[in-house]
Amino acid sequence: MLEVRNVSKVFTVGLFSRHRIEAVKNVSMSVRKGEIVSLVGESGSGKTTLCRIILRLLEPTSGSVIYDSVDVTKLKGKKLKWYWSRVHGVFQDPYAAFHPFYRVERILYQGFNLLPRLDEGEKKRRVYEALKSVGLKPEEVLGKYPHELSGGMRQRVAIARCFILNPELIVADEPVSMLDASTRIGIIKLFSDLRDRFDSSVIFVTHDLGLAYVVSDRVLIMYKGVIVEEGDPVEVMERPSHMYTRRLREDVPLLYRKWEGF
Amino acid sequence: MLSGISKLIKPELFMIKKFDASLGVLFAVFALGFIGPLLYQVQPTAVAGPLEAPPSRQFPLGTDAYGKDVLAQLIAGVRGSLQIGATAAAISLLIGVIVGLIAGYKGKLVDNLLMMLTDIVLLLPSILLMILIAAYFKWRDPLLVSIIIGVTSWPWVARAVRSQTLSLKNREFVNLSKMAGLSDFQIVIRDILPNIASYIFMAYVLLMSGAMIAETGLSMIGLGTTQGLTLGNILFWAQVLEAVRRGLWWWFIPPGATLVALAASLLMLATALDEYFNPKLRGS
Amino acid sequence: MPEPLLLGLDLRASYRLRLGEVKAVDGVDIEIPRDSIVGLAGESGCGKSTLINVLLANIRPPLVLKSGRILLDGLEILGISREEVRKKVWGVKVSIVPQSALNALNPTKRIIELVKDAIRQHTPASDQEIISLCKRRFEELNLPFDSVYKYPHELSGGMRQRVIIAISTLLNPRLLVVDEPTSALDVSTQKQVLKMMVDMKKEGIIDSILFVTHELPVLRQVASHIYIMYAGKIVEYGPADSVFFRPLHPYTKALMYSVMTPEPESRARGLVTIPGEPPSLLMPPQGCRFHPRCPYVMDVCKKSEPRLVPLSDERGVACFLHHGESVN
Amino acid sequence: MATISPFIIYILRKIVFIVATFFIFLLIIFALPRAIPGNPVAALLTQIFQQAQANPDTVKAVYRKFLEEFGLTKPLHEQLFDFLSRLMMGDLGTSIAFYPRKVAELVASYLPWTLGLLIPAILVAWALGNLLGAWAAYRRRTKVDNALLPVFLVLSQVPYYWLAMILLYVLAVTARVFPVAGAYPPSMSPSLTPAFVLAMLHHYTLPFLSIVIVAIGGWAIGMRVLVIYELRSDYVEYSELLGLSDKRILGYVFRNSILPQVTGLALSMGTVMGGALITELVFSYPGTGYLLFRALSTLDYPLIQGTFIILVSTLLAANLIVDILYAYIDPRIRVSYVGE
Repeated sequence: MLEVRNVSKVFTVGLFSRHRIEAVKNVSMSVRKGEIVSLVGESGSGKTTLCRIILRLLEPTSGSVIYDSVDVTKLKGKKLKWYWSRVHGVFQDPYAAFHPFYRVERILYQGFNLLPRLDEGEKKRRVYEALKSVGLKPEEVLGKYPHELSGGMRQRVAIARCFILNPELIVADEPVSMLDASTRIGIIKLFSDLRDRFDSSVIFVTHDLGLAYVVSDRVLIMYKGVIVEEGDPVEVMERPSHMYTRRLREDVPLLYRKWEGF
Repeated sequence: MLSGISKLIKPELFMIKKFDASLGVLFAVFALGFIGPLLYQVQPTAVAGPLEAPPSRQFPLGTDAYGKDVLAQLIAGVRGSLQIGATAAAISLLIGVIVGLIAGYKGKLVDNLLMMLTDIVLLLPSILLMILIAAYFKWRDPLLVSIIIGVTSWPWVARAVRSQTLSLKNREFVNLSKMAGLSDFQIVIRDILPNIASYIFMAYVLLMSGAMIAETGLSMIGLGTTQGLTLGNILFWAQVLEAVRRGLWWWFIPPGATLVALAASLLMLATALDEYFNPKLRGS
Repeated sequence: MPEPLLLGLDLRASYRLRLGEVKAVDGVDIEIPRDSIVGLAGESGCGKSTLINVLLANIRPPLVLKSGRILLDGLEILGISREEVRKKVWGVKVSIVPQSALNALNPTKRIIELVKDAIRQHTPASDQEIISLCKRRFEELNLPFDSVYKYPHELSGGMRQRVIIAISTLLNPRLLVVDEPTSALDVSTQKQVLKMMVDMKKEGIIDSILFVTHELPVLRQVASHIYIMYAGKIVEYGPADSVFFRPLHPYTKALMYSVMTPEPESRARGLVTIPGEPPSLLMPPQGCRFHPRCPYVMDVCKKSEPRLVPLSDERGVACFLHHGESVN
Repeated sequence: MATISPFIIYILRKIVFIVATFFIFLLIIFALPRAIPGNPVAALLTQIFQQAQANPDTVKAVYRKFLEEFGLTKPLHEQLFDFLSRLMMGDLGTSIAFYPRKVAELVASYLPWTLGLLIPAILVAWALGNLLGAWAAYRRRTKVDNALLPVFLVLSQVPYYWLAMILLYVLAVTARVFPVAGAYPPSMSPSLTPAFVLAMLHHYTLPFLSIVIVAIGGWAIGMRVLVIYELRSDYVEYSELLGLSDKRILGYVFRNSILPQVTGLALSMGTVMGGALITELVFSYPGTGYLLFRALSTLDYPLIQGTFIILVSTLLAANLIVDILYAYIDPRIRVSYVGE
């Protein structure tokens, strides 16, 4: 459904580009319909850069992202809006996702910008419905400013935008890493709800091996800008083939087993 | 957006003493300039009485070496200075904000070039540039003086706006707006500008006080406006005609004191706003 | 029973803010046995950072101590002057490994300068002695000694973290308090850092560690005892294995269920959710603070607050479901 | 990667930048008289030429010299080339008002007075301002800070020359403690005798004080904020929990806060110089400010240009020195980065 082909991204720092940082190196990957894929990597692995390239918030230095047989890295204007209505993102920081000056529903109404024209009544109906779908009571949320809601509630509102657009692919960049442990699972569950309801695919970009293992149909392990391993989560966890995955697997603290020598 | 900004101004702001004090002083000086002419109807440019008369009931601030009323000059001067200050500050702010926004938002080559320009202007002392430019104009109306001050004092605004824009443009709300198909222009106007609104307001206040001081400096070296009165003009004539050495204190103390009061209260206002908007400074 | 290394009783501390009083630590009793690693787990805003400051006797406005006693290695550390605490407690009886290793070192001093300053505050020592002490300790901990002659910005994040741990323990403090030190590190470095601290305890450089974190799997690897904190209160405590495998308080259970690790048990469990979010300490709910989110809520929970009741010598829980039980 | 130390790279970059800035400044100087509508220099030339009847020989000589130096009849690029090549040879042209004296020589005779006034004043104000600002920050939320802060705020907004007027009025005109004008008594001629040096210091005090007192305010405000921020940094907390004394920690904080103030020193010099030039007018102090004023009132464009070129090169040189100093005292620049 979506295919990343030989994508690289090089950042240069300074006018005379003395420093070159290769954040993503010749990465190819694909996502199938209705699939939950996790892109796992530690900080500096290039996973966020890749996610921004897929969302077309960044241009790759080379390579292409093919969706519906078009290279989206070249899209502009109307076609780009169409792409964003089909492939949408949710980000890490539920505080930074909202502009402090506007009411929280702004980001929901913004979504209609990507859809065919609707009248106000219909927009309102869809906003209500979306908020309910993410487990919020519309009357408790609408008209509020971001600082009046908790982190978890904000993240739910951000996800509600996907319920309005019902895109084919949702790219979620560390959607729970800044939330409290006890509220995380509730948010994760919303993504599987989206999949169940609209047959949307989800890419979880995460540093959390456990999260990837528990929720996904397929995992991709990223290390220093390269995807080093890919496969069924159980398969990858139990029989990691790449050195890095093996080390990761050994060094992640577990709940049911203890490390030796501690 | 306006409702958003007005939401930021809460009664707490008035609990900052510096804010109240500076507002009070500002109000008094503005009243002097704008209500003063109604209450004190003496021509500032006409000979009103004896030469070099010390303050008295008739001439509350005395007269100058030509017999012109100093209080009347002060009233006109405050207005002239405020006018130049306000215009010059607006010009600097406009340049600084536009340069900063473009550099910060566009990034890459545009950013590098604009910042190089900014750093160069920053390195060349603005007061010297002003004097140099003004020297080539024989006639200088208040607008020209404002422009000269304005085009030489924007770099630090540009730098600050750029760095704020840089940190804002990768915020997630900008990405969300982008993904909703908003154009760069719309994002800058709706998402970035409101966030630096408080800073822009503070910058304006500081630029204004800086511009009024700069105007006085230009005037003192003989390059102020050649039309109308400013506080700097009064000080210039007092200096040229040796008011200090001849002990005519009422001629040079009031205009200077008014300028200091204006500039200091504007700075204090900016400091108070900064404390209000950046609670880090206020204490934990 | 031997005397614990640290005993804190009825600790209460609040922030006095314009909006009101935030009771961040609200009646906490805590005990750190000798030769133990005690884990303190809780979510952000539950008061655990405040509790650390109280346990260190680092109390400064707007934080105010309302009540409590702390006995640390035979010394009463609350109610003595800050000067005295500085001389007799910090660095010698208790040391901290701060949360942000990135900024915890003075950026314009070589590390050795900080080491010299820190040691000389407590004992008169020559440069030579300090350097040889430093060298010995760095060798014990397998750290390259030349890093002490560097500036902080010359060290990687993981290295800085390890150097800080070494500096904090140069004078062999009895207790090391560790405040979420590993969250910014990659997992391999995290493991090395944890190993380093465990080894220090084994070698007797320190007696005990208080490990404060929201990451239960990390605690699982190192802790011998666990305290669970929720909304300013301890809701459950006990030996680590016992708490991990038989959590009693509904909040502890929820916390356990929220952990996702790459283990079959975790995948089999699936996604178990609890509603709501941790309360604000400014206006905590009446009764049991967890009751609005609790799946087992009873009428009594809404009205009165459950006390932290010992169920055995080692375990205790603050929940009406378990009052009157006893657990071995 | 080549192993050039970052210190050297930093300094090289600064030099390139400062040279570029100077070049752009020269372009501005060159372009200004030619770009402004109604070309003031051409107008002045016509004016001089029309007055040629009054005193034909001198004025004609001035006119010819002036025409040659500005070369207004040549194509623009040749004018620029001439302008730059003259500069390279240290030729700043000939003054009109002091004809036939050369501009370079004139400015050179006035510059020492300005620098002698500025450099000590800037340094003293910087040191005192930083100490006072740090003290206010340390005594935050006490009477000391509450009393000092408004004083700093007001001082920083006082124009140097206005304070100069007040000091002159109070201490020279009224109290007669200090002389009212000049850099030394008109009856004496400059020499290195104790009597002359003493008289010079006597004349020096008021101009010096008027700059120092005002400049203290700005530094103190800046330092106060820097120290307050620095006191909140993580390393302060950690150092304290290692048992370090307040004195030690304040030492750390002061040192780290003063670093940005060193960079500030470079940037503020221009402003202080601008103010000091006008202060010289108030005291009739024979520095470049006084010279500039003469040049401005007689529209002596060669002299105006020359004065500015000298002043700006002095400033840029001072800037470079401060930048190098800064790079040397801040280990984050001096020592190479070898982290992740």
